[in-house]
Amino acid sequence: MKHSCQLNYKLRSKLSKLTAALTLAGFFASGLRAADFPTGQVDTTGLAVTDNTITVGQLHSATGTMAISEAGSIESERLAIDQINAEGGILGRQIKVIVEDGASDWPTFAEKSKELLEEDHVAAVFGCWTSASRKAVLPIFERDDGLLYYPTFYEGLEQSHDVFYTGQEATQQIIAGLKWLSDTKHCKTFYLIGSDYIWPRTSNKIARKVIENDIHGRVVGEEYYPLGTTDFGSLINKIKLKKPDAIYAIVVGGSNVAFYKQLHAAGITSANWTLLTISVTEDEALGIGGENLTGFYSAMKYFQSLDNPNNKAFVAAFKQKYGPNSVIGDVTQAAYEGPWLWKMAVEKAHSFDVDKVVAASGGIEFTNAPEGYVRIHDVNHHLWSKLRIGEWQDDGQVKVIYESGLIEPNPFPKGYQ
Amino acid sequence: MNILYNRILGGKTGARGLLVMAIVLLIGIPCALNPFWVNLVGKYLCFAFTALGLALLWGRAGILSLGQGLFFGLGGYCMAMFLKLEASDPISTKIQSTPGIPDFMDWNQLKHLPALWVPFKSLPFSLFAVVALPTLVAFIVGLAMFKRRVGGVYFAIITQALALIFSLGIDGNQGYTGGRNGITDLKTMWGWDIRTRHAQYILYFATCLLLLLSVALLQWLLSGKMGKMLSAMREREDRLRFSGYDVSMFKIFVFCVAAVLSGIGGALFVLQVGFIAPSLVGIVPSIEMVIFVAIGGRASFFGVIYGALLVNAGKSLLSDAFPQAWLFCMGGLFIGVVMLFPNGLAGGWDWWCKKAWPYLMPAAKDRSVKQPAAEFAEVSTKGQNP
Amino acid sequence: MSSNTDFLLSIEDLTVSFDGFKAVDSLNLYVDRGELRVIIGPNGAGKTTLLDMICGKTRPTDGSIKFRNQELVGKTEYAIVRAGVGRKFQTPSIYENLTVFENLEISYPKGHSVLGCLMFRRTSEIVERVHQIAEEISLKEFLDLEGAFLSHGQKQWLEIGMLLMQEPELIMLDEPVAGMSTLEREQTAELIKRICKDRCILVIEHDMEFVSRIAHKVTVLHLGKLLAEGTMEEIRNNPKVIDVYLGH
Amino acid sequence: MIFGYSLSDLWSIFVMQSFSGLSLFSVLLLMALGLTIIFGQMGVVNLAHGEFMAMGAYTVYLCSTIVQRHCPSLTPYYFLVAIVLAFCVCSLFGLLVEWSLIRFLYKRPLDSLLATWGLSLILQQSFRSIFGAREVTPVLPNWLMGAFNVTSTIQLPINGVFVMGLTLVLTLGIWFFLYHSRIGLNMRATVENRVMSGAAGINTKLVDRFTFSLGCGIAGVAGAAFTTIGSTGPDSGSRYIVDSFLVVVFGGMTRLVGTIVSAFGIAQGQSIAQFFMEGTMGKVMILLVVVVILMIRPKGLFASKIRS
Repeated sequence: MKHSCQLNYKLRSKLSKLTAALTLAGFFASGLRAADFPTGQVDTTGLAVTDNTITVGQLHSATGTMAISEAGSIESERLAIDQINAEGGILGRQIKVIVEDGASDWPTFAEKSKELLEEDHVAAVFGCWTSASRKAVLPIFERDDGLLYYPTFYEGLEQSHDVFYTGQEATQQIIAGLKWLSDTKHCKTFYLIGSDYIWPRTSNKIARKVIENDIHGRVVGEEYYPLGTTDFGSLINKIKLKKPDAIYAIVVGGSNVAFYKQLHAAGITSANWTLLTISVTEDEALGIGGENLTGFYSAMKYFQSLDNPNNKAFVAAFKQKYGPNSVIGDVTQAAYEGPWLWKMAVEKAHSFDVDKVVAASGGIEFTNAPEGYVRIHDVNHHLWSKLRIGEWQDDGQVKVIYESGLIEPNPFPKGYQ
Repeated sequence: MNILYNRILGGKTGARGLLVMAIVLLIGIPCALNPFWVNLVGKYLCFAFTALGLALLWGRAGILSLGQGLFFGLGGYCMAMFLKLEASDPISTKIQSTPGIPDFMDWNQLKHLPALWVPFKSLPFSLFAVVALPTLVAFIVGLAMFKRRVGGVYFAIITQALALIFSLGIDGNQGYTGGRNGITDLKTMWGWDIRTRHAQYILYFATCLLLLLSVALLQWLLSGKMGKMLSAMREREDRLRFSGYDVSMFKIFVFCVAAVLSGIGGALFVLQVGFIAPSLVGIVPSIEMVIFVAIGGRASFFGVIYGALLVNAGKSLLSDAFPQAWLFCMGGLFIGVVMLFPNGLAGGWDWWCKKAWPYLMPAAKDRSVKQPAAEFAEVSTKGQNP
Repeated sequence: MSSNTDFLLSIEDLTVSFDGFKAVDSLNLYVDRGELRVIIGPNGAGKTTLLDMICGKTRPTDGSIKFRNQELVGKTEYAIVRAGVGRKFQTPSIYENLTVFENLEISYPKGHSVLGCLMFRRTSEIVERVHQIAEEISLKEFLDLEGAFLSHGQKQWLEIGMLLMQEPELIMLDEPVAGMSTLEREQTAELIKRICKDRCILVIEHDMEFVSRIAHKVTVLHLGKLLAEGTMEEIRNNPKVIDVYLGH
Repeated sequence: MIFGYSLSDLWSIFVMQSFSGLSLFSVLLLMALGLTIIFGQMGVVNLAHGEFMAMGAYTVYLCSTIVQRHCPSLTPYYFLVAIVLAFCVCSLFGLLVEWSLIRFLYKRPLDSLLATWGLSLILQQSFRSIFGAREVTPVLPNWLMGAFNVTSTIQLPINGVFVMGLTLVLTLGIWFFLYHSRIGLNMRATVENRVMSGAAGINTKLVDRFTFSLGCGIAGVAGAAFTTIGSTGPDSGSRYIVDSFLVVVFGGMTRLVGTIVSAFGIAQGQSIAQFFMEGTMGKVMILLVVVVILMIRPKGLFASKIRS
């Protein structure tokens, strides 16, 4: 069935080549009608495109341990897609979504991504959250020439023809934050703590270089705990013994709550300690409880409390769709950007073909982003974005107290590896 | 010839089972399903190797191991290390600060290939290790446990702890093992691209053939005295000991065979799926492997293979349609099979052949009395009780 | 520790304690070749524990057990069996899923290692021996029957037959006639007398009538200690024994 | 001055480190208590033990939510009631599970292990469907927060002290119950000799049911207590289970004192290892040591020698 469709597309493609070439040039990025973009022309690689619809995939964990973290991304991607559809879709086509569940299990992610690309021929996939799941699907996207929009801030050290990274890579999130600590809080000694997997480890490695080479400070301890650890007694004692100027924490998942609760109980509070984390968003704060975080700092590109019109509209739309109590964290916002960035690239390329979309993506600007303004890097598929430091309040929201300029993404930082 | 027929093919019923399975796997599935699903079935069949080992270990010898993921992982990692080294040639890794070593080592600031990895540059060594390493580990563990008569629940829990230690150990040494992400992005084996559709078909058929071969091998193992030995061991271990048998050596042997099968399954998994990660070797996958066996019928070699296929296919299909329902379904299956159908699918088939079919079709009675699925009937679970 | 003797089995100073409780207390016992010795005693006298120690199931706290002047203490069960000691358990312990033939075959002292087991072939020699033993234990007609379908008495015989397959020099029988009918008891007594010819047999039994029928010599245990030893007649008249058995 | 630290610094670290060891000890013991009772008394391996703990924790969360919504003034007091409630809920559910599932599997310990694993999957998914995938924390009374400032440098977290106290009370209670009460006597008699106890007029089925539900109830209390330390998610249970089992197996499975000693050993070992090493490797080390010891002494530290 699919094969015959493909032939049909090709035939039509030839017939309409001339007229299309003449009419395409004058179009703007809105109010596009499907009839002006014959299916055979916008899709030459057998994607699931019809005259009225375009199918994309969404691949997150709806079940399992990661479901808690990925729920926000699922919601915001849906929101973006619904908004795009309400505006008339992409190239006059409504977006249809095939939702797959990765079930927090990397092999399942691989299996489902294969299904999306080889069975469903989706034009783009919005999904993955953990590095491990991205690593598991990456070879499949590269082999089948799929297109993935990945929302999470992550360790960097990756750049693929088939992936766009809408979250920050490590240097964007780390360097400015540490410099801020050194400049305004005068911190010179640091204690680095992480959950034991690649993102915290790589991030801490970059942090160590920044601390030692750029701000001429000292790392007095570096520790990793298995994911899911709930006992941090020994660690807290070591911190008290070493008395660092700042604690730099990249603890994730279920450990997070235990970690901050125990810090609080052991008397490590913002009254006499400085703590900066790059792993606590508003989502996590909900579980940890504002009182355990008060006065600590998070370094992110986005906070729900950002004060700009784009964000106000976004937060309002999100709450309208998912209830007034829902919170929005950094990754949720980054996931929201995925479908929009894809839409802009497709409309620039006048095609859904992955190679053409990728080629058109470099330099695309998203001025309506909730975080303000982002631009896709000309080469490396990451986003130019700002870094903000937020101070946690009792209610689980932050007060933004620092904002950097636009930072160039640099997934393979020289001198920081 | 007769010996071949009776001992390797397992007599009439065994031969028939093998034939049916061969037709289903080698002809039925590749013809009926599209390449995507054939590849998926290939993946399921890798778990069937572990299930086969468990059928021997648990079904036939009465030893339940909740840590078979450990051996699956050992085999898988041996294979993956070779493939990763081949994928990390200096040209394709020139972007790294140390080209020529696997990417995750570079991220972890390793400057040289660790000594542990060096032998895995050789394919023959890696293939040898796929078999030898699980055997060695199973032998050591078995020696320590069975010689001291650790069994039953203790053995189950200690093997579970071993699987946990193994997956934690991999997690904690990511410079050497790839950590939580596992070893990914595997491309070629001796220059042969394992990712092409063509290669996946070849791997699928290789997996099927190896699996059928393993079944035949197990049938040969159990056709002679060994089969009676294991049945006797499950029932009256003490008696056997006082008949002059060193029972622990038999347990170690069976444990090693199960480990090797798991290891082979792991290696084939890596070839077909293209990566391995600690999440495939920990507690949860290990216990999932037990459910394949419980559902298939713990003592039946054919049953457990069908069990592995069905449960995995069910998981793939159900988790698409109702992501929330899968865990309910899995839990229900566990309880239902254990409580109501301790002999699983194979038990049901046996019941059908022995009772239902002759009852419904009196005319067929004469034939069916002679040919009940003896490989299912041979072992009942009543001997499981200590 | 102890000197070599002419006895087939010599037990000296044997003691075992469980958390301070001495189940067997410095026991000395000597058994000759060709002898049929019966051990009696009230419940808890340590009879079964004694057998457990001889066959290696329980490790003694102290003392020595010599079989053909070979120390058995510290050896594993299978090594003791291979040295020539066979044991029947209190409750019949046969492989119910296997046929009588297979039950006997598996007890044949060949193919006991993993490799041997895989290479094992059913030779005519083995078949002949199985038939001969089956004859002996009157189960010849039942060779193809699964163990589970045998009567209680037949199971007991089968287990004795399994011991005989091993050709042990010392056979230990724990209550061989428990639960048997009178007729079966008589048959069992004959069987035991027959097989006693070229080996030595230790029997634990409560049934005095049966004991007097088979015993060459009787040993009485009480609270883990040796109370008396002698012929059935001597034991019957021993005041200490009468006291123990009737005194309560 | 040693390594640049003053003696008083080192002293306070020593005190706090001992405290965190003790606090981990009480956590492990609390996890293992219910399991020991069920395993030691009945020989049933309850792999859903962790989920019973989660159930206790969710009970507290539910209480907290209700109190917050309807009468926030009760916040300081509700927690104690919630613990009792957690015990009741879990033991009732345990009763149900025993009646519908476990009692058929007493003679098949490996099968009961699998069935309870199945149960744990179902419970996990139920938690997820009812409470959502997000981890939750109840609003705790203020008196549970913060720390005792013993000296200016030594701070002992109140929640740790609370868990310790609860563990002590519970352990003493169980000990008293098992060794100085009529039901406890019946329970022990049933373990020793089921047939004899039955003959002596003990309703062994009832004893089993009671034992199982008691064990589950204790798991519920443990779960409730852990809400003061960490958060509760649908899969919290699976995080606890391996630790609990190692403690129980290491302790020899059947005796209370064995479980206590083994919890103490593992807790101190882990806490010291994690002080001197990195967290992950400390954990792996202690697991390895436990498994190696188990291979040398497979029946655990405190297996009683019995006449077979």
